[in-house]
Amino acid sequence: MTAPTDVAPAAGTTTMSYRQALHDTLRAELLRDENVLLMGEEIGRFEGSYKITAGLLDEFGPKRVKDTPIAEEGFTGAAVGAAMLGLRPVVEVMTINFSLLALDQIINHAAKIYGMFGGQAKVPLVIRTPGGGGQQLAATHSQNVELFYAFTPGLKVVAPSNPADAKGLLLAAIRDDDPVLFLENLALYNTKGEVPTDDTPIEIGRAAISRPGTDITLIGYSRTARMALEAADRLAAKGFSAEVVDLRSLRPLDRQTVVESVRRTSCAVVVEDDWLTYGIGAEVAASISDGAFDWLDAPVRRVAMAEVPLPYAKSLETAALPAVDDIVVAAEQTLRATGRG
Amino acid sequence: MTAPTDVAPAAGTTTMSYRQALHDTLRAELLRDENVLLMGEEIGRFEGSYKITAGLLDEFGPKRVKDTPIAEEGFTGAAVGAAMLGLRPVVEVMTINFSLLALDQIINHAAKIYGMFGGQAKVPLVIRTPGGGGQQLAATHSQNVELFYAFTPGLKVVAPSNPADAKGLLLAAIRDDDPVLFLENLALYNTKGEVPTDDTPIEIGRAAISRPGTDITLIGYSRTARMALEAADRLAAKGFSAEVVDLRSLRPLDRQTVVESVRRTSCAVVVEDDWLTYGIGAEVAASISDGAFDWLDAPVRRVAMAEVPLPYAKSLETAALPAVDDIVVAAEQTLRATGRG
Amino acid sequence: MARRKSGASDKPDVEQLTEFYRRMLLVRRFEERTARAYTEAKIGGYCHLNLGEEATVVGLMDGIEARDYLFVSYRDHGYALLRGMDPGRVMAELYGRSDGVSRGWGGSMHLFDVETRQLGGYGIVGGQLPLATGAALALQYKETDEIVLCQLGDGATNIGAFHEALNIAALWQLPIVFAVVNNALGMGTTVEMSSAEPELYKRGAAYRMASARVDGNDVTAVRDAMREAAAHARSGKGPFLLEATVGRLRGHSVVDPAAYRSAEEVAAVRKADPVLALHAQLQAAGVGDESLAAIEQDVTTVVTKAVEFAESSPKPEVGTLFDYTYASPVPNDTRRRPAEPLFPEVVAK
Amino acid sequence: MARRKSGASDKPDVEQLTEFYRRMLLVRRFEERTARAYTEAKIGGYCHLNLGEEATVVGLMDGIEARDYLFVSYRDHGYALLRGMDPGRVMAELYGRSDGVSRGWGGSMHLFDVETRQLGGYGIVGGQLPLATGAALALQYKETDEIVLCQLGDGATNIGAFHEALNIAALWQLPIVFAVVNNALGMGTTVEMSSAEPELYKRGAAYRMASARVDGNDVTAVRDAMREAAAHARSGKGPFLLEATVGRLRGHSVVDPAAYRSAEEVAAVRKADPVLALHAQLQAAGVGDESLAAIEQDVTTVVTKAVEFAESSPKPEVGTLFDYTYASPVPNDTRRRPAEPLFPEVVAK
Ligand SMILES: Cc1ncc(C[n+]2csc(CCOP(=O)(O)OP(=O)(O)O)c2C)c(N)n1
Ligand SMILES: Cc1ncc(C[n+]2csc(CCOP(=O)(O)OP(=O)(O)O)c2C)c(N)n1
Ligand SMILES: [Mg+2]
Ligand SMILES: [Mg+2]
Repeated sequence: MTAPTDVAPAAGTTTMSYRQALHDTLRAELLRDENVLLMGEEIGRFEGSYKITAGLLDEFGPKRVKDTPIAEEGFTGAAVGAAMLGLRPVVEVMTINFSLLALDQIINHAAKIYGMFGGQAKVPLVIRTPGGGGQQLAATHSQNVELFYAFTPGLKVVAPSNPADAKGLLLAAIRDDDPVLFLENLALYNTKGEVPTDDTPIEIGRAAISRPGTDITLIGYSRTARMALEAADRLAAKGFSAEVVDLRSLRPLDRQTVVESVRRTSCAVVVEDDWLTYGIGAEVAASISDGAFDWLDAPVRRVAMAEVPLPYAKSLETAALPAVDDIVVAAEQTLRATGRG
Repeated sequence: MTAPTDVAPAAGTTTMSYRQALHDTLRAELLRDENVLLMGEEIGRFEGSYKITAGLLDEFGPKRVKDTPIAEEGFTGAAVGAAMLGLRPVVEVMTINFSLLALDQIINHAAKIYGMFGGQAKVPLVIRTPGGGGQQLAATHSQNVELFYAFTPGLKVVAPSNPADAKGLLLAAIRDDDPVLFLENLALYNTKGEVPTDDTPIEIGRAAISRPGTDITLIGYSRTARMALEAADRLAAKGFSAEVVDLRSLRPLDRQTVVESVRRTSCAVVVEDDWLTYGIGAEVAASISDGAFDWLDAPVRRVAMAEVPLPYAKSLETAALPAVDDIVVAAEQTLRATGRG
Repeated sequence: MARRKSGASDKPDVEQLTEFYRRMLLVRRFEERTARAYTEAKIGGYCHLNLGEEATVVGLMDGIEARDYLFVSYRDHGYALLRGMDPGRVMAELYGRSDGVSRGWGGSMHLFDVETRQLGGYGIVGGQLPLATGAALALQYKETDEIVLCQLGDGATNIGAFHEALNIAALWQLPIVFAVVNNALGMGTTVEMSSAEPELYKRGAAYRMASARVDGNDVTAVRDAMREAAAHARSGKGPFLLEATVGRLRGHSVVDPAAYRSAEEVAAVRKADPVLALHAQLQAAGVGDESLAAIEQDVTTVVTKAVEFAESSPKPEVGTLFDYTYASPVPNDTRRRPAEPLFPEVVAK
Repeated sequence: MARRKSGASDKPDVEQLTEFYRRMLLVRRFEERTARAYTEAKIGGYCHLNLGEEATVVGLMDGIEARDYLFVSYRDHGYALLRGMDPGRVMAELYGRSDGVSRGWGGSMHLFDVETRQLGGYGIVGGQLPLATGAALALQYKETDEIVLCQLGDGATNIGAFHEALNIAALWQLPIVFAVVNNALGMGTTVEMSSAEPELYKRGAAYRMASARVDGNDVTAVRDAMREAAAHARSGKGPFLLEATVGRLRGHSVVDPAAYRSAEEVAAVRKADPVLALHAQLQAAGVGDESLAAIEQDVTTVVTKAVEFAESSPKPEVGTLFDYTYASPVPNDTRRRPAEPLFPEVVAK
């Protein structure tokens, strides 16, 4: 079976949206493993608030695609319990804001059951949920609180930024025996990219260098990894070679890849969609200062949301959210501080 | 009234425990303002899980001291609503672990109401809750998740490390017009200290230098600020002068005081009782690297919990939690790295 | 209590009904105009309309007093109008303008006005219930004779906060009425798919709470039921759970085509349209077409002016971004725009 | 359903009752020994005992099958013993030793054993309810004839998770029995101070869920009620809410002196002591003092051996600290003790 001749042909790719990649992967996993089931509010009859599960109720029926009452704690906890008995539930929490209502079941239960009982019960659970501001949904519907999950040992947290990673990481998450928080983003659903046709999971816990470069490291995840690529384009036009690190996994955090990049470039900008103080970027910046202390030529800059409850009015919302321009400005200032700008 | 002769005599102090300081302050505030009321599980008939409210039901009656059902989201949310109408509820959440069940009301409501409605309604609410491991309470009852609140604009978060600050910050919190998360710690309740007899609040948002020093800055809050003082003693015995910064307030975070201290000492160790990755210390370390970049002679070290669901067994629990020894070791290594050790 | 209808004894008062009609029509036309503005991208975010619920909205609002407090879900436009907020300022909020009732910070889901005591629109399903319960606690504490009305949808009865809030309200005998507007749907999920007890008013039993169901298409019945419930709460007898059954004329929000609904279902809801029904009832009672047309005209004028006001209201200044994080000033608050460094002096060096 | 007592028709079978007595006494003596070990500081953390609840614990455990699954609250020692876990391994868990049923990671509140299908002890009030509901979903999904029994306290009926879990269980007709052990107290707060409907089984009405109340001091009645409830759930009729009324003989946990209880209250609970009552009943039924003393002797031996086993079991090695964070291995997991740096090579330099 492992003879060289059995090596699969190089996998092809297809262009599709992030939404489509998620949909197709869920469908494929439902077909592959009968222990996989989907649960969540409005995922069946309504076909999902963001239509990720469109058509799946019709195809798989209500046993495999379960519409739940509005009861985040109840149905998320039920998914944890079902996972303890060997099912592999994939829960959709409509937006990450509502996951706060299920926090006790996620943090006090899903994340604790394997350890607190001395390794007797696994919790093979995926919680899919989109974050993201910028849709004028106002303060309670625009938060990025992946931090809460990324902070919690016992959970794994992945945050794909493109359709290929959406597929590869979702495959990995569903097949993993631990609870995985799978972070999506409202602003990414319609973005397109090349997606491999084969079913190879992407290992959880490894960052990717999504664009190599030599002058500065830009670090992002989910939407901000995509923004970092755009910023790198703009910087290239100005004569700077930016390396982009896409974290992909927030827990475990692949410090090594980040630090090695910064050891090469000597400076960095972290881009995050959450509030700056105590945000995801704080750990990334602290880890860089830690692991690349002697290599750093300028302080690590963080580009992040303004620290306010996000306002509804477009003028204010735009002012509060990070944009590609902001990354470019911060990168240029950082390069200047190193004496290379 | 402001004539020099009216200046109050220098306030006296009394020695008392952290618990007593909290109890006496709650009592004084109940006497001072009839809009102040206490709410929480078992605070009345049972006199509080940790006896902070002992005797207050008898003295003030069930209107002012309200025993609630086990319904963290319900009673915390009710306190928010009562605050919107001008009461000044002080809620006790039995331990910070259970606050996760009230997270939606704290983060999506208490923290949002002032901003999301354009400044029309204030929420003068205090949520008192103890964190802290080390009592063999196992994984779900030993967490330090103050991070979740410290991360959230719209909330203020204070974390006194000694009886005097417990009093001064509780006075400030109760008289503040915003929701304040008041972090206590199981391991501090029996600790003693001098407490001023007068009723002067301590301004929220300012750190304190609790011990001046010149060689290294140790930074902590709540229990770890106390540990840092002990570590400074030990370091003094070894010939090093450590400055200790007690953050006191986690949101707002007084970066200026921290950074100025490190600009003087050129190196720092942050001590925290939560998990390292994405913990409170990440922001402190990142802020130092940011604001004291050119002054730092060694990477900022973080002493923090091992990243596991905290085990019950004493042998494992002790191994996972930071101790004074750990701070001393990290400080010595850091001093050595600066070439001064 | 059983299902209630406005009884024969409550002789319909034509003048009163005409006034109800005017109010219901205001909600109808305002919401239709809102839907248009949304599709024109003048309004952003999520936008949920009261189309089909006009009789319930008007009945509930007529059944409480100006001094009472109101907490509602994100489906809140109609309540705001009938509480007496200026339609222009309501529309300005939907437009995200600085004259909006919530200064443009809240949008469609978060209409708030201290003056008229509507203490929000809330977008988290069930989130308003603990708050409203606490407001009622404050009223009891202050020994006023005001009450709280807390509106919610049928789907919201399945969330934990419903249980915790109703238990606390009943335990402490708080002056509050919980009004479930049962439009038989969450987003696309039916009440039978969500609630093991779909006769929602019966859930009061778990708290020994008085409760009743009323036909939400019958404005007078709703008003009467609301008055009774309010009187109950006001007189110190504790909370009340009132359920009004209504139909949802459109999708869950403006963008939802509601493809999941059957043609029969939609036809049945249309047939029961409370605005058309009341129009017919008034005609039958002898109200002339001219009077009805005049009402239509008045309402259209109000809505048109509201849109004009909203259009001309300024967008909030970026300089106000940090104005509403805290009510009590505090040192060291982090006030930076995304590209700004924490320590400008270090960067500038 | 109304309150149940073991009827005259169910002739008490002396042999069966004697066996129940043995089991109840095991719980009694184990818990007394646990209290002692706790005051000797052999056991840490919080420690909640089943003293006073023995008849209920035995009755519930006899009413389900070995293949059924059990989820309980932190007051879980008695269930573990009667589920058939080795008393030595249970005591070792309380001692935090590596032979403990949860390998020393859980302690008193978190007794878990895959073999006997007790899937935890849970310390967060109400936390086990969604989990148990999900386990029942898995059983329904797999089309087994197993059921789930989910035990909870009276105080737990006021938390949101209770409502959400019961609604989901009833909506999906899951094979689960929720057993409320109503000892009339949360910690010091009475059920009347906490639940607006203090007859807790009546809360099933909010979900159209079958329910009953039983005298929890009557072991046979509890066993019978549990069997009926289990049969109901097993036969596909959906969930069942069973309430057993009991007395709490001591404080909420070992450290609580329960100063808030009146002398009369304590006297009443003592008078109804189910272990003493069954002892008297057996004597009246002619069981000799020798037989009863022999049972006492057996039980004492079991408990003594359990303590010896626990004392001699090794403490978990510090080297195992990172063994149970993840079930699937993962790169870049942060495995450091508090004083260790993230980048040792940088520090060492
Ligand atoms: C806690 C929470 N979960 C989910 C949602 C998404 N959501 C918004 S409205 C809605 C349906 C609510 O239905 P119902 O309570 O009947 O109110 P209606 O919209 O019919 O007025 C859902 C699921 C939310 N806003 N909050
Ligand atoms: C969510 C949560 N809130 C509060 C507590 C603290 N607490 C532990 S036990 C208890 C009382 C529980 O009473 P009940 O459900 O009647 O169970 P009993 O202890 O009487 O068996 C409380 C409030 C907790 N563990 N979890
Ligand atoms: Mg509805
Ligand atoms: Mg109890």
